[in-house]
Amino acid sequence: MVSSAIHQVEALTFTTDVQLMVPLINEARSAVGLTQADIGFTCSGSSDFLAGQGFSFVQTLDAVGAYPPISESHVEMDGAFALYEAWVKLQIGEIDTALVYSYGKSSPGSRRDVLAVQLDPYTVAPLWPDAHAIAALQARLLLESGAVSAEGLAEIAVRSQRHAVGNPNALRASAEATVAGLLGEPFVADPLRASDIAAESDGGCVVVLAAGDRARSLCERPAWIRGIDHRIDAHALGVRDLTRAPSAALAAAKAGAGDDRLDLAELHGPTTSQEHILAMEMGLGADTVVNPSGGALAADTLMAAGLVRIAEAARRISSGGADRALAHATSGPCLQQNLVCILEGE
Amino acid sequence: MSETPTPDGVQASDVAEGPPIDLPPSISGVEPVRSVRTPIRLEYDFIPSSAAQQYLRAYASKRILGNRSPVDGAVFVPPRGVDPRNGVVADEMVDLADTGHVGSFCITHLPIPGRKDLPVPYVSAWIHLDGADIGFLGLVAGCEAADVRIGMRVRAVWKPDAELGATAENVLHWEPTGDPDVPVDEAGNRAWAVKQAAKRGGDGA
Amino acid sequence: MTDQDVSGLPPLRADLVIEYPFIRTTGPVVGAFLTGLREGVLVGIRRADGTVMVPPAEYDPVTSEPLNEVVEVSSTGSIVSWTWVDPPRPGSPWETPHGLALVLLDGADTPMLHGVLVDSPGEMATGLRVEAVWNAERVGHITDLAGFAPVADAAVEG
Amino acid sequence: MGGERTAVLGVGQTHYRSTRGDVSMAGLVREAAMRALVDAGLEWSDIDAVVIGKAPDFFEGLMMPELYLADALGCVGKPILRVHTAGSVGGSTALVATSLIQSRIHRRVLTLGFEKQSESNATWALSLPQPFSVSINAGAGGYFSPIIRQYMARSGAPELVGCMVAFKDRQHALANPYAHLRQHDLTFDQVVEAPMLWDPIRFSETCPSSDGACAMVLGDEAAGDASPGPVAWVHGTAMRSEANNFPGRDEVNPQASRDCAADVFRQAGITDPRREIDVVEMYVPFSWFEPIWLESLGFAEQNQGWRMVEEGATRLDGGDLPVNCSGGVLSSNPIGASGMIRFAEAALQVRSMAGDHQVDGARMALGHAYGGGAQYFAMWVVGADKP
Repeated sequence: MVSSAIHQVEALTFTTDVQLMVPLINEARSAVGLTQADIGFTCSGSSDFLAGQGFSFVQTLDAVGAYPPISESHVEMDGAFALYEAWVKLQIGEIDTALVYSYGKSSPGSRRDVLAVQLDPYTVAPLWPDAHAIAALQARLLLESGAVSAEGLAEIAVRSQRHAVGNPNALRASAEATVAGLLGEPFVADPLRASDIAAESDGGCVVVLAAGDRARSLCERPAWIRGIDHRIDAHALGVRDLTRAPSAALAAAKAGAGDDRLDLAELHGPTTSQEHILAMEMGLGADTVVNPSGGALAADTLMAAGLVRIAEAARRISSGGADRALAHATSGPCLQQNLVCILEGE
Repeated sequence: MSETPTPDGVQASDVAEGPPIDLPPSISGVEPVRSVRTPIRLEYDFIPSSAAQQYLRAYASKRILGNRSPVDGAVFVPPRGVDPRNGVVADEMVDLADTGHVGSFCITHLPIPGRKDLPVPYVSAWIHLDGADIGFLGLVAGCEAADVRIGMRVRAVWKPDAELGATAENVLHWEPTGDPDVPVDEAGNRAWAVKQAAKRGGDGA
Repeated sequence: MTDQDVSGLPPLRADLVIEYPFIRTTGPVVGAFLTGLREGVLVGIRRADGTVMVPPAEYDPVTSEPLNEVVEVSSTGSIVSWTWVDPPRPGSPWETPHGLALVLLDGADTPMLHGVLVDSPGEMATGLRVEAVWNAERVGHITDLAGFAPVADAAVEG
Repeated sequence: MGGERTAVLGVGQTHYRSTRGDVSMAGLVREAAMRALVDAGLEWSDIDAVVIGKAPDFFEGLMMPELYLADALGCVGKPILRVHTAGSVGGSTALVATSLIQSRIHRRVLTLGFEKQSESNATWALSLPQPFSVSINAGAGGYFSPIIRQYMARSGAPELVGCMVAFKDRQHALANPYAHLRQHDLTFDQVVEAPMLWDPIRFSETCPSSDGACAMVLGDEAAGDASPGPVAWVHGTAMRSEANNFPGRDEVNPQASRDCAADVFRQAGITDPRREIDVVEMYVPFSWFEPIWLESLGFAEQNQGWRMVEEGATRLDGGDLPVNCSGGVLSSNPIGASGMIRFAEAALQVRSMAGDHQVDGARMALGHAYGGGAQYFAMWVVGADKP
């Protein structure tokens, strides 16, 4: 990875997806002196359900400047999976650059309710359980299993808010947050409080990938993708042990997470309880800094939050602040699908 | 797309995997449920972009705005704040004429749900406004559908002033001006090549 | 990036409503569950290892094998996990604040999701015994089940 | 074409119908997937990853349906990707799956496209009204009619060429047991006399709205060599996209289409497509797109594609370049699967497994898909021989 651009705000009011992405894509490309003509493959991720419009990604292609025509694809998934597809293309060895972008503008709708449309369409979605309630069922199971206490979850929220100070894309940052203070908040979805649930944001993220010597020529210290893997678990909530995320553990193992020490991990945990489960499944030790950006709790852009995690981790490697990092993306209810990317400096 | 006139049916070869479904006595003798109604209603607070806000407000006073590209001067209508060919911000607004030509068109024989005001058949067309470099969608009326042509010159027929508003519907339709047609191979998106050639010729002179 | 309307006027805006009834064909397994709801019984499906999943899955989540043995389970069970929904969500069958729970029915090995019809979160508890509350008019839909309510004698014991 | 050689080991299709009332969405995709596995002689445990594609989620009112479908597709514990590139998605999905083999990341990949359009209504799902927008373009036909009109004006093609394509594809469909429209008694006159919907497009020149799924199992060279039955080898893959509307864009013969064709033929070593390609499965949702794409793909000179139609060159019986022997999109159209059906039918042809619609001796075939405002393209060339 040689460059990235991130923009996350609480709500974009007068800015369309395409208007959001034009400056971001230009920022990421020009940071390494590339134009679209230099890009071997372009891949994006987004969801029609956020836009309330079918084929919404067709409009957003206008942000790329797709003329002359480009080799291009789109996934109806988080941008981290678009990055995976682009990485696969690079592995074939015929191209040496790729552009990846994703975006989500969920503020025009009620995101927690829109997400109910991801659930079993016959017996669950018609009850319209919202995303916070679904996550709360998981959180209670986790708390009552004894794996973590309410204070433990609040500590995750406090750490996120403190780390997020200084992150220009963070919506929820505070150097003063305390466990006692957060535990005094009312429940949004018992046992989850507002600070346990990711701050919803609109925004987008762009990443430029380059292979081998091309990467070295574009960037002083590229963040090398040493391993990347993604896995999915069964869908129905009832058939899974919701205190676990076996697909996260498997993806981490396949990506080589445990092969060496990890300086940091950027985890896409839409709730504190999910971040806790992920840290357990990844086997992260005390010497790994979790979510130095504040993580998804500080700003969670649906469809882009996973790609943002990868960009955040890569930036810390490229700046020399870290040598080895894990970045993670999730999709689906209660951590059903997980992607893990291992990044290293030279 | 059209609905099929053929009857539904399942081929004998569409056998389910494994043995047939074994039901408990409580539901084995009754008419099985085969389908379920699961309505979806999602509400979005739709706010047009800054470019569209300007466009719609101007349109309410019978002005048509476009965006000019900073790269090659191409003018886009309606304005979306970007130049899609070059992938750059295009926020310069320009006023466009309410005359143009038909780039191409469709004579539609199907009513559109919710548009009972449209007599069938009606002509929808790509209207290439004078001064703009892409087409935008409009109705053509004021002549027989069979007389509409690629390259036909048209002008806007606006709603009465009292009915104008910040909507996309201020032009009732586009009617023929009676001026000579734009030649077919210079109409629509082909006009851009003609314009570029003229520009090159002009530069050379 | 500026996210502004230069006019300074109140923004133009409109409600965009995406609405469709969606008639879904169910196939025999999901259909059996919905048939059960219409008949006032809850059914699951038996896996090769003998465990019973409710609602019934068409394919085994571990082995991917097709499943076909539909079995009736009790309409009484225990809350495995819960939360409290206040205010009720748009589109949901509930018009007042309510519990939402994973309920493990007696005879089942996996819990199902549905509402719990109590007045306050204080009445919710993991392990609480609950029983199905049926609507009088049933058509073969998950909302034929109004929800679960605490079992009367359990409430007395509590 | 670089990387690992890739083979189509198995193909599975459902019967395409306006409503597959006997199955759930899971049951529908499962039917195609199982048939592909059986065709490949493989088990679920042989599959390393799944790549699924479909058109907008609004069709079924289910956001990211791959989450719910993971169990039915034997995906638990495996990777699954979900592709969406408008109408070309079925083709793009197969190409993403191919790239997983080419890159040597996986050895055997299941790829599948589906749509269960009967859950809603295609016209509704394809043109959800947007506030402050002009909504007079009723559905896809309203969009593509002006493009066809431009083609007719440019080429001077006789008015009934579109009807010839429609009649030919419906005749072809009679030889395909999976086809949705199987109109045994249809006459050419009936095609011509059908009502105009989006003049110049008649009802008879439009595609149906179908439920259905199509799946393929792809494998690496070793898997191809080990396959018990004939396989199709991938000789070239290409995707191209261009912006929807910009000055000078040629909507009739988009540069993205020409570039994509040039790339896929270059990879396959094809210099004279008309001579070297034996059979084409082309994405033709409205009849006139057959001559339009014949020109764009290089099978005919500019403005001459309609002559191939007139001469019967694209017919299964006697044509030198049979097009859409399966009946094509005009006979079966579950949108998210339609592109993959083209790719899969191309593979069946070079495997000599196309049954009654087999082109004798087909060795090299083109699978083609497009989408959006004729701006997204996906193509592959498959052959009976290893590249």
